[in-house]
Formats: sequence, structure tokens, C-alpha cells
Amino acid sequence: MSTVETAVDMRTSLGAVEIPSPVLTASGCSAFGQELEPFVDLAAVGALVTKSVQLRPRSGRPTPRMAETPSGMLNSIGLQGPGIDGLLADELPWLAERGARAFVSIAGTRVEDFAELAVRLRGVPGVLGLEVNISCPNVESRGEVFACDPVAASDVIAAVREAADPAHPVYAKLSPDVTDIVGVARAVAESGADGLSMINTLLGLVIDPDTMRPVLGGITGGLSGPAIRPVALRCVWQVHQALPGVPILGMGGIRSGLDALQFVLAGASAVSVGTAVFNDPSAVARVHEELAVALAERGFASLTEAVGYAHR
Amino acid sequence: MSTVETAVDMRTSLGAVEIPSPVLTASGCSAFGQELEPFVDLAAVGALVTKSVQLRPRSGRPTPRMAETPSGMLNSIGLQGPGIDGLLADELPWLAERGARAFVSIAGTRVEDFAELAVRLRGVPGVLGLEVNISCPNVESRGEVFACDPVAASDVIAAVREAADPAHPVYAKLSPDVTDIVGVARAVAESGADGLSMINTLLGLVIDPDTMRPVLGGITGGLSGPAIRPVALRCVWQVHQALPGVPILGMGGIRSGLDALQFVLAGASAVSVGTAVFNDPSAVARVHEELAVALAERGFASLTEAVGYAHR
Amino acid sequence: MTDHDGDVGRLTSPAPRAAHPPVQRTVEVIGRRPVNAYVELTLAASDMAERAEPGQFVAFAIGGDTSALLLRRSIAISAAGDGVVSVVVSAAGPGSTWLTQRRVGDAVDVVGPLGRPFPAAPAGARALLVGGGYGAAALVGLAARLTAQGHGVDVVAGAASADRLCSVAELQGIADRVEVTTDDGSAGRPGRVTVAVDELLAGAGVVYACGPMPMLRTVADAASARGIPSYVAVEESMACGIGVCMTCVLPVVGEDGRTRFSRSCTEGPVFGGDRVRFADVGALTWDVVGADAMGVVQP
Amino acid sequence: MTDHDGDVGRLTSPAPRAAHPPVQRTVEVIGRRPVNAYVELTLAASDMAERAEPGQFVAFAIGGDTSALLLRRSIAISAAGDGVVSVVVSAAGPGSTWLTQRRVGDAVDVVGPLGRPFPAAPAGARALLVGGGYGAAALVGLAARLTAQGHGVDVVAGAASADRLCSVAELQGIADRVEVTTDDGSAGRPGRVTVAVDELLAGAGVVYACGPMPMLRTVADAASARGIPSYVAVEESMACGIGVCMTCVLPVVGEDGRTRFSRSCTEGPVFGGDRVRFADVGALTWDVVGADAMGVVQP
Ligand SMILES: Cc1cc2nc3c(=O)[nH]c(=O)nc-3n(C[C@H](O)[C@H](O)[C@H](O)COP(=O)(O)OP(=O)(O)OC[C@H]3O[C@@H](n4cnc5c(N)ncnc54)[C@H](O)[C@@H]3O)c2cc1C
Ligand SMILES: Cc1cc2nc3c(=O)[nH]c(=O)nc-3n(C[C@H](O)[C@H](O)[C@H](O)COP(=O)(O)OP(=O)(O)OC[C@H]3O[C@@H](n4cnc5c(N)ncnc54)[C@H](O)[C@@H]3O)c2cc1C
Ligand SMILES: Cc1cc2nc3c(=O)[nH]c(=O)nc-3n(C[C@H](O)[C@H](O)[C@H](O)COP(=O)(O)O)c2cc1C
Ligand SMILES: Cc1cc2nc3c(=O)[nH]c(=O)nc-3n(C[C@H](O)[C@H](O)[C@H](O)COP(=O)(O)O)c2cc1C
Ligand code: FES
Ligand code: FES
Repeated sequence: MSTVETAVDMRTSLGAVEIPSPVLTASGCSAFGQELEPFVDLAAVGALVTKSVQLRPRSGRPTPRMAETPSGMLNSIGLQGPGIDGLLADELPWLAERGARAFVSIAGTRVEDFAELAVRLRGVPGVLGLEVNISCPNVESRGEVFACDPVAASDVIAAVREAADPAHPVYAKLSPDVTDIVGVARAVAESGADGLSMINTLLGLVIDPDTMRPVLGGITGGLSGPAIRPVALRCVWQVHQALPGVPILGMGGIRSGLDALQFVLAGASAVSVGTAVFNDPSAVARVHEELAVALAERGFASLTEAVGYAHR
Repeated sequence: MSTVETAVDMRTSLGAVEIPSPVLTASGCSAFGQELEPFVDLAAVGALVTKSVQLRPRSGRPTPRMAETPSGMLNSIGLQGPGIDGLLADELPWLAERGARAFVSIAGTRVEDFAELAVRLRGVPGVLGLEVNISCPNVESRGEVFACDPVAASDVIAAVREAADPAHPVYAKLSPDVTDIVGVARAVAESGADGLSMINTLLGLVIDPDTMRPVLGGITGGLSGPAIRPVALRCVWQVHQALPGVPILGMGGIRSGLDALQFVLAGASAVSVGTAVFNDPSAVARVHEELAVALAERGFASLTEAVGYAHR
Repeated sequence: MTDHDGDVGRLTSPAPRAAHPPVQRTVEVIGRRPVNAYVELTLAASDMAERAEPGQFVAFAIGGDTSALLLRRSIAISAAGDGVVSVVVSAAGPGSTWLTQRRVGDAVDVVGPLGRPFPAAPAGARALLVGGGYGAAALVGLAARLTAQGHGVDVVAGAASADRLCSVAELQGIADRVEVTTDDGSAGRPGRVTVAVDELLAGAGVVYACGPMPMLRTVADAASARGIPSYVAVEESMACGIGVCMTCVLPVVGEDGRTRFSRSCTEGPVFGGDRVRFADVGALTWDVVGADAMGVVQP
Repeated sequence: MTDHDGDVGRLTSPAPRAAHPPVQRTVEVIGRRPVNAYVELTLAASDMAERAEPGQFVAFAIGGDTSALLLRRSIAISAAGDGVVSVVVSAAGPGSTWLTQRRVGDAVDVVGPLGRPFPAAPAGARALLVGGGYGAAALVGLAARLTAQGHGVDVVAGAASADRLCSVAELQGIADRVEVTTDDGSAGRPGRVTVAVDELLAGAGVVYACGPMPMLRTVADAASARGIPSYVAVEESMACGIGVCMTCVLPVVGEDGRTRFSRSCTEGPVFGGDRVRFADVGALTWDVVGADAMGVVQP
């Protein structure tokens, strides 16, 4: 990421931890960061939000795992990953060596799993904080979506906040597939979330016109990409409107600096770039630069001045 | 609409009423049909789902009323329309003269409004049935979205079913902005809905990077178009899976015959083409033809054979 | 704000519908040439050319089946005849930029002619035509029709700068007098179109204008103030162009003197200059028909 | 199904990583020519050309900023050198069709070279190269490298019909022997590639294959059955091409004898033919690492 030629102060923070750029990767869209190295200066990225990890290694779902959709895609990876041991042994040390900040996404099927993951990540070098994936619609059953129930969601967040390293900000990642996202946001904020990541994918389905069956083995999958951006922005807007004091990591279809600007103006103090990385492996760095230019053009001296500006 | 060169029997029905084509317009996306006359044989369209009408004439919202989004658009028209008197005096007679079938969409802010509209439409020539818009997110307050609450939704449907012409099928139009669409579907089906229209738009927001404020005066608007198709298909799939006996009028991003086929395979016995009409004014006729060809190529002798096929 | 207690004193009648309905065609680009800051495209579109009347527009689909841009782009017809329709496009955003990048031989999907044409001039009236930027292109056909019908025609073509002027040579070939103005003085007289309009209005029996909304407002107000009927072709953001989406409305006073949110694509784009409530565009005032049902009531 | 109790008797080692990391460039199309049913595009992409090794691929962005197609399309490199990279594209769906429509002078956004190249042949081994359809294009560079290293090279190029053959002339200019087969007999010997492969396998010390999965499976199985190492370049549906999305996995046996869902973009596309569990592609069997956490356990 080349230093941009603007005077805009791009620093922001995740909870109480300062980061040099407001542009992060999105969980599951940049693996554990290694593959981006040819395209992006990893140490300059706000933080690398790693693929959601669980206690045990997971194979993930059989293929086909994706379908392209208009301005988006549907995925059903099934949280393939090395498990917490693999993460601690291989991925996190690699990132720490390069001075990259890891915002570790954790996932589980029981409250205790989340808490145990938080404990395992205490004091680990290079770990900046935790994003708690309570909203992934790709796991085995619909029942696992904690994020659709304010009570279940708060239970997880309270347990993680208690178990986690006090220096680690804990962000709850919310699902848009709810009648009242503000209700869920309020519940997790009251249970100790230091911030909110929003949004995860929307539950979607594609049918293959040839086989005449759902494309994905898991039938439904998660919809992401620019197609969902207006929904993501609406969620960020509503939650910032209701809870202006709660930091938001905004995401959902961000592809350009002007897209990121919309999230910032709506109330996000940082953003994640997900699916756009598949289109452009240098997207995270490009969005940072474009956002800096856009802020400068609009007369902002710092990113933080622009956060929530559209509400004022 | 030229007769297609396939032997596929394209007849289907809305409730108990047979229609010659499974392809309909979508409410609010073809006004009251007149403007499509240069492009489409109106009498050959399955039915014209008219712009949602209320008791009184409505100006609708001030402009800007729309924003283009990736593979979709956001709208906030605010249900501009002539009111039920204007509909009965001008629009419905015009359609009836041409042998076009009107599936009249009604909207209101109180249960009694809906019931009164249903009464006014009893026995009106050319009216095939009623689509009850309980899910439009564009009206003045979020509180008006009956469709987000199974109880409020059922109240409306029960009142309309009781008030309406017994010959008129009553379809409840559902919103995707709920945690559990199957729950809402079940509630309205039990309250007497003869079928379900799904889906209405998703609540979204776009911020203008120049003004740095929401583009739409109403702040949020309804997201439609191919962008939302996977969400719409998921809703149709889930509801048909849970309630296979309840007819579904499927919609959300249908642009081609293969898109329509996906909805049919997922469980829709008819489909509406909305935003795609803005892109292609002859879309309704084209989708009918493409769907007929697609069914023939797949060896279906009739549309009805294909309904829900992906579940089998 | 225009008087809206009844239709008393209104100088214009609403523009009537076009004689022919629109068609939808996939047509070939047979000519492309840069015209100052714009690109002129020529289309082999014979049935559209036959039907088109001055003031109408066409609507282009952008980018084919795999495009993320779903909505049509409306572009005024600058010339129609001999089986050919021409348009002048300014690259404003992604859609119009795509249009300016079309090459000869490319196929484009176009619907038209759309909207209501400029109505005829009152018998014997001298006409003043005012074009802003690429808006002047839409006046070429009108100027030709008016002169053919024996009307005297004066034209004012204005733009921000010389490179944003349009169709001046064509208009000079038709009109009695063509005044050019630019905001920055890089061509013609420096200043807004008003500097020339104020002069020429005196001799005019009718005014026609096409260009940005603030210009239309100024011209319409100046004409109305002198009791001269004016017709303006407005430019509102459109999603469909054919009248089915209701996104393109603005407050317009009808023959009954009541203001309605009228669709600029089908009830316009040509409206009586004294019928458009320019000051209230983008607002909802209590006296718009149906405002009460939106909760906006007389104060 | 491949033996997966340990790695005993495995004929291949996993293909090593490429020497160079990929780059992302906007490059110019400098050549376009139809090749039977395909289109060959030549790109001015010097740093990609320098880095590319046979078996690698590039990934194209489709349609620019306003495209509704977000995912990159992976295409094998058919030739690389002199600052130029060539690809042979079959118009399968909207993305590849868009690629075949590129014209000379157009700019395309491309990432590459991606994936692991074909490993070297065992010392002195005669190599049998098998290409199906456009898959043969990916073997041209390999054939050249192998002959330059002194290996004897035989090629089988097969396709459904004559018009779907590819790169036969180029391969004839390099290899000792090129056998052509078509399913419909419209060129070369009628039938699948196997008719020729079975003959040529006898003399081979290593097999390389690129083409549709059923062909790869047949060729790999035939080679393994004779104790000959084989390397196959697989074609799995990819969303990113660079290893970050996890959509492109298939079950592959590692050096520890355990099966993992391996990414075909970064751990492939070249895999040992006796390491890909072809029968289980698209399934999740209990012995895949991490299957237990998905609820799939040993029966
Ligand atoms: C009747 C009429 C005639 C016109 N004639 C011309 C002409 O001759 N030459 C020319 O260059 N331009 C003309 N325009 C303006 C042209 O339609 C817009 O510049 C163009 O639609 C903008 O699209 P975009 O993708 O470039 O920009 P964007 O701002 O990205 O467009 C986003 C969306 O808003 C709509 N939109 C934005 N601005 C306008 C606008 N001014 N009018 C209508 N829709 C808009 C687009 O259709 C699109 O759906 C005319 C507009 C109207 C209504
Ligand atoms: C390593 C590799 C090398 C390839 N080499 C060539 C080549 O030399 N020439 C050639 O014509 N084609 C090649 N392909 C196949 C080519 O990538 C697909 O045909 C193309 O992606 C299909 O895109 P589409 O839009 O035309 O079709 P669609 O089916 O509409 O594609 C939809 C989505 O699925 C993905 N997809 C679909 N099929 C494939 C596939 N077979 N492989 C990867 N992604 C797929 C696309 O990337 C896209 O995201 C190769 C594929 C791989 C993996
Ligand atoms: C292929 C893929 C895998 C994903 N995996 C995860 C995951 O493991 N954990 C998670 O919290 N979100 C996951 N997501 C969701 C993204 O982090 C993000 O919330 C969502 O895709 C919206 O952002 P985008 O539109 O920029 O991709 C995944 C998304 C995609 C496309
Ligand atoms: C401009 C516009 C206006 C709409 N107005 C209505 C309406 O009045 N009543 C209604 O029930 N749905 C309305 N809808 C929703 C559509 O009927 C449809 O449910 C939705 O747009 C999804 O379908 P589509 O993606 O094909 O447009 C409107 C949609 C659009 C885009
Ligand atoms: S643009 Fe759709 S009604 Fe005017
Ligand atoms: S294509 Fe994304 S990981 Fe292989």
C-alpha cells in the first residue's frame, strides 16, 4: 500500500486499539492473509480479519461451494479451516512476523466453544482483537445462527468478553437476516461487545437450470458483493442512528473508496473489503487510497471527522 | 406476445382462477398497464398486477425517488396513485376493455382500509383478484410494515379475505426483511390467504457521495432487481418446502426465462417481472416465451409439472 | 412560485401526446463523432426516425446482459430523418460514458421516440429557442420545423465554456439569428444565456428551452413575466423512460389549476414553462394532489 | 478410489510452488484470432511472460467497473515469451464469451501467472502429454520445455469433434509424435483419447494431462495402473484464482497420506494424478481431514 498523497489522518481504532488504516479485509475473503502478499503491503492494512476459526480443523462443505449472481456471489464454504491449533501454530506467527495485525474471527456451535477460543487467543502476538462470527449462515443447521436471536447472541458475546484478553476488543458480527437488527445490536452491545461488524452475508439460493436442483450442496448459501451494499448500508445507518456510541466495522459490497465513504458517512469507523478482493486482489490497498482521496476532496482532515457525518 | 412454438401448456392459476400465462407484471413496476401497450399484448399477460392503491389519492414522496445500485435499484415512490376512486373510474375499465386481467394490489395503513378496498373491488369487471401489499417499506413509517409481524399480517389478510369478493383470490405479499419468513407465511395462510406473493423489496440505503446525505428523501428505500434474486429464491424455496400446498407468485430480480424457471422449480406457480421492465419494456412477454422454451427443452409438457420440481 | 389557485392567467396548454407510440429496437451505430466535449452517435433506426418529433427522446439500455447497470438512459433526439436518429451524449456518469464509447458497428438496444414533443407555435409568432449545453442539440429539429412552418426563429445557445457548446453550426444554418453565450467567456458573449435572452424576448411570441433546470427556470420566468408562452424540456432522473416507474415526477400545474406530481417521461419532458413549479421541485407542498394522504396538510 | 492409508506406493510428489509470485496488470490485447471453435488472445504482458511456467494460468476480470460479473475467469497460459502471453478461450458462459469478444487494442485486467506448474520429468523419462479440447493449448509450453531438456515427447490431443481440437500444429512442431482423436471421428482416430493413450503409455516414463475431469481421471488411472507417475491440471470452478476464497477445492492425498480439501488454484491446478481422489470430487467422505467436525464420521 503506497502512502497516499493526502494530508488526511486515516488512523482509526477497533475498540480502544488504534490502527493505521480504516480498511480491513473481511473474514473468509482473504484467508489468513498470505496469498495477498504479492498484491498488498500486509502491515499497512488496517487489520487482517482472518477466516473464522473453530476449535477443531474443518474440511468445509463439498463442492460446488459457490455460484456467481448478479453483482454478487453465493457461497457455502462451511468454514473450512485449520482449527485453533493450526491457526496458532502456523497462521498467526506468519502474520506477526510481518508486522501485520490479525483481527481473529472465531466461530462455534456452542457458547463454550466461543469462550474457549477467546481464552486460547489471549496474549497471542500479533492478535489485535476478536471478531465473533455469530451470524454465519453457512454452518450445518439454521439453528446455529446465534445472530438471529438477541438472547443467544448476547450469551455468546458476554461469554467471549469475559474469557478474552482484556486488551482485545471484541466485535460481534451481525446478520442482516433479522426483522430488527437494532434490537440485536443493542443486546450484544449491552452484553459487552466493544464494537459491531456488519453485515454478514444474506441467506440466498440459486438453482442450476441444467440439473434443476440448488447449485450448492448446502442448498442455501451466503450472498455477498456489491448487490447487497444497500442492505449493508441501511443496517449500519440504523444501528449508528440508534447506538451512536458503538463503533461499527462496516462491510457488504465495498469495492471502491466511494463505497467505503458511504459506510463511513453512515456511521462505520472502519470497513472490511470482502468479495471485491476476488475481483481485485489489491482492492484493500486501493480502497484505502481512494478513500483518503475522497475524504481530502471533501475537506475532511481526518477519517474520524467523517464517521456518521450523514446523520448530522 | 407472440404464441410460442412449443407444445408446453403454460396455463396456471392464481388461487382457483386460471390464467393463460404464468408471467405477470409486478406491482408498481408497470403502473396500470397502459404504458406497456406499445410493447406487449396486455391480454396475453398472465395478469397485470397494478400499482398498490389506497383509499385516497396519494402524491407519493418528493424526488429523488430512486438510486441505481449494482444490478438493482432503490426506490422510494411512496405509493403515488389515484386512490380507489380513480382506479375504479379510469384504470380498471381501460384494462377490462382490452380483455386484460387485473390483479389489484391494495395497500393501507389500518386493517379497515384494506377491508374497505376489498369491498370496493367486489364484482368489478376485469378484476381477477387481490394482492395485499402488507410489506411495502416505502410508506411513511417503519411501523406500517404489517408484513414484519405475523399477527398484524394475519389480521389484514383475515379482514381482506372476509371482505373480498369470494371469487377473488387473495394473495398476501410478503417482505423478506424478517427473521422467519416461513412463520409469516404460515400465519397468513392460516388466516385465509389463497396464495403468497414474494418477495417485496429489501430495505436499503444509498448515500450520495456529493451531498454526503442519503440519496432518498425517505432515507431508506426498497431494493429490487437481479441483485436480490438469490434472496427471493431462498424465500420461495423455504416457504414452498414448509407449505407445499400454498400457491406462490414468485418475484424478485426476474429478468429472463431461466430466472423465471428457477422460481418455478423452487415452488412458484406464477411469477412477476418488476424492475426488469424498466430495462426492457417487453420483458414480460419475452420472459413468457423464454420460459416456455426452457420448459420444453427440459421435457416438461406443462408448467404445472415443473412447479417445485427442485424439491423432488 | 407560480399562482396555483385555479388556472387563471396560464399562458400555456399542456403539451399534447406524440402522434405515434414508441418502439423498441436493437439498432446499429452507423456514425460516431466527437462534438466538442460530447459524442454524437448516429443510429440506423428507421421506424424511430419516422415517428420522432422535436423534443422527444430515446432511452438506451446500457452494457448488455452482463451489465450491472439496469436502468435505461434517456437522451434527447438531436436529429431524425432518412432512417437515421442522432443523439449527442455527454459522459456524465458510468451509463452515459458507456454510450460515448460505442463504436461504429456496435448494436444498441433503444426505445423511442419517447415523451411529448414541443407543441406548435402560435400562428405567426416569432420563436425564441434557448439551449443550454447539449440541450441545444434537441432544438435543431424544432428550429427546422418552425422555419418550415414560416415562423421566424432566434436561438440562444449557452454553455459553461466553449467546449460544452453544441449544435451551433446546425442552428446557424436554420435560424435567423444565433446568439452564443458562455459563462467563462471562452466563446460568444460572456455570461449566462439570460444576457441574450433578455434582448431577444422582446420580439418573441413563444419561447422553447432545453437545458439544465436552473436555466429552464430563468428562461420560463422571464417569458412568463412578459406574458410570452414558453415550453421547457426538463431533465429529471428517470429509471424507465416509458411511464411505469414514477421516479421522474415534478410538480406541474394542470389545466384544472391543481398541481400534481407529473411524470417527466410521459407527461413531459416538454411542459408549459408557467406550469412547472420549479421552486418546489424535490419538495412536497401541501397543495400537490394527494399530499394530504402523505400527511402534508395546509398549514 | 486411491489408497489413502498412509502414502505408501504413491508415484508422485505434490507439485512444488512456482518460482515467482503473481502480478496484477492491465494489459493490452495485441492479437486475436479464431482457432477452430476457440479464440486465441495475445496479451502484451511482459512481466507475466517472464514469470510464467507451463501449467500455470491467468485470471481475467470481466467487463470493467460496471459489469455484473464480479468473479475472475481462470484461463490456462498457452504460450509465454517475448513479452507476450497467449491464451485460448472457449466461449462457455457469459464471462468467457466476453473474453472471446475482446478486440485488438482493448485493455484487460489480468492476474498471473497463477498456480503450480507441471513438475520436471524424471531423468531420461519419455513423456506422454494428453490434452482434451482447449486443454491441449496448456501443453505446448510443457512440450517445448521437455524436448529442450532432452526428453522424448509424445502427445495425444483429443476432442469431441474436429473443431474443438486445439494447438495440434504447434504440438506437431515440437513433439515426436502427435496422435489426434475425436469422439465423432471428424478428425484423427475416432474415439476418446484412451485409444491412443493406451498405445503410447507403454513407452512413457511420465504422463502429463490437461482437459476435462473425466479425461484426467481415465488418463491418471491408466498411468497409475502401470506404475507411471502422472500429473494432471484440473479445472475446478474458481471464484478468486489466488487462494483466498476456498471455492475451488477437491480431495487430494497429501504426502502424509491424508486427504484434504485442497485449493486447485494455489495447491494445484497441477496435482499428482494418483493424489486426486476423482471419485470423491464433489463429495465429503469421512477420511477428509476435518470431516468429523462437519458431522461426517467413520461409518
Ligand atoms: C429527457 C432527457 C433528455 C436528455 N438528453 C440528454 C442528451 O441529449 N445528452 C446527454 O448527454 N444527456 C441527456 N440527458 C441526461 C442523461 O440521461 C443522464 O446524463 C444520464 O442518464 C446519466 O446516466 P449516467 O449513468 O451517466 O449517470 P448516473 O448519475 O450514474 O446515473 C444514475 C441513474 O440516474 C439516472 N439519471 C441520472 N441523471 C439523469 C438525468 N439527468 N436524466 C435522466 N436520468 C438521469 C440514470 O438514468 C441512471 O439510472 C437527458 C435526460 C433526460 C431526462
Ligand atoms: C486452471 C484453469 C484453467 C482453465 N483454462 C481454460 C482455457 O485455457 N480456456 C478456456 O476456455 N477455459 C479455461 N478454463 C475454464 C474457464 O475458467 C471457464 O470456462 C470460465 O470460467 C467459465 O466462465 P463463464 O462466465 O464463461 O461461465 P459460467 O459458468 O457462467 O461461470 C460462472 C462462474 O463459475 C466459474 N467457473 C465456471 N466454470 C469454471 C471452470 N471450468 N473453471 C473455473 N471457473 C469456472 C467462473 O469463474 C464464474 O465465476 C480454465 C479453468 C481453470 C480452473
Ligand atoms: C467466500 C466467502 C467466505 C466467507 N467466510 C466468512 C467467514 O468465515 N466468517 C465470517 O464472519 N464471514 C465470512 N464471510 C462474510 C464476509 O466476511 C462479509 O461479511 C460478507 O461477504 C459481506 O462483505 P462483502 O460483500 O464485501 O463480501 C464470507 C464471505 C465470502 C464471500
Ligand atoms: C419502482 C418500484 C415501485 C414499486 N411499487 C410497489 C407497490 O406499489 N406495491 C408493491 O406491492 N410492490 C411494489 N414494488 C415491489 C415490486 O412489486 C417487487 O415486489 C419487487 O420490486 C421485486 O421484484 P423485481 O426485482 O422484479 O422488481 C415496487 C418496486 C419498484 C422497483
Ligand atoms: S422514468 Fe419511469 S415513469 Fe418516468
Ligand atoms: S479460486 Fe479462490 S481459493 Fe481457489
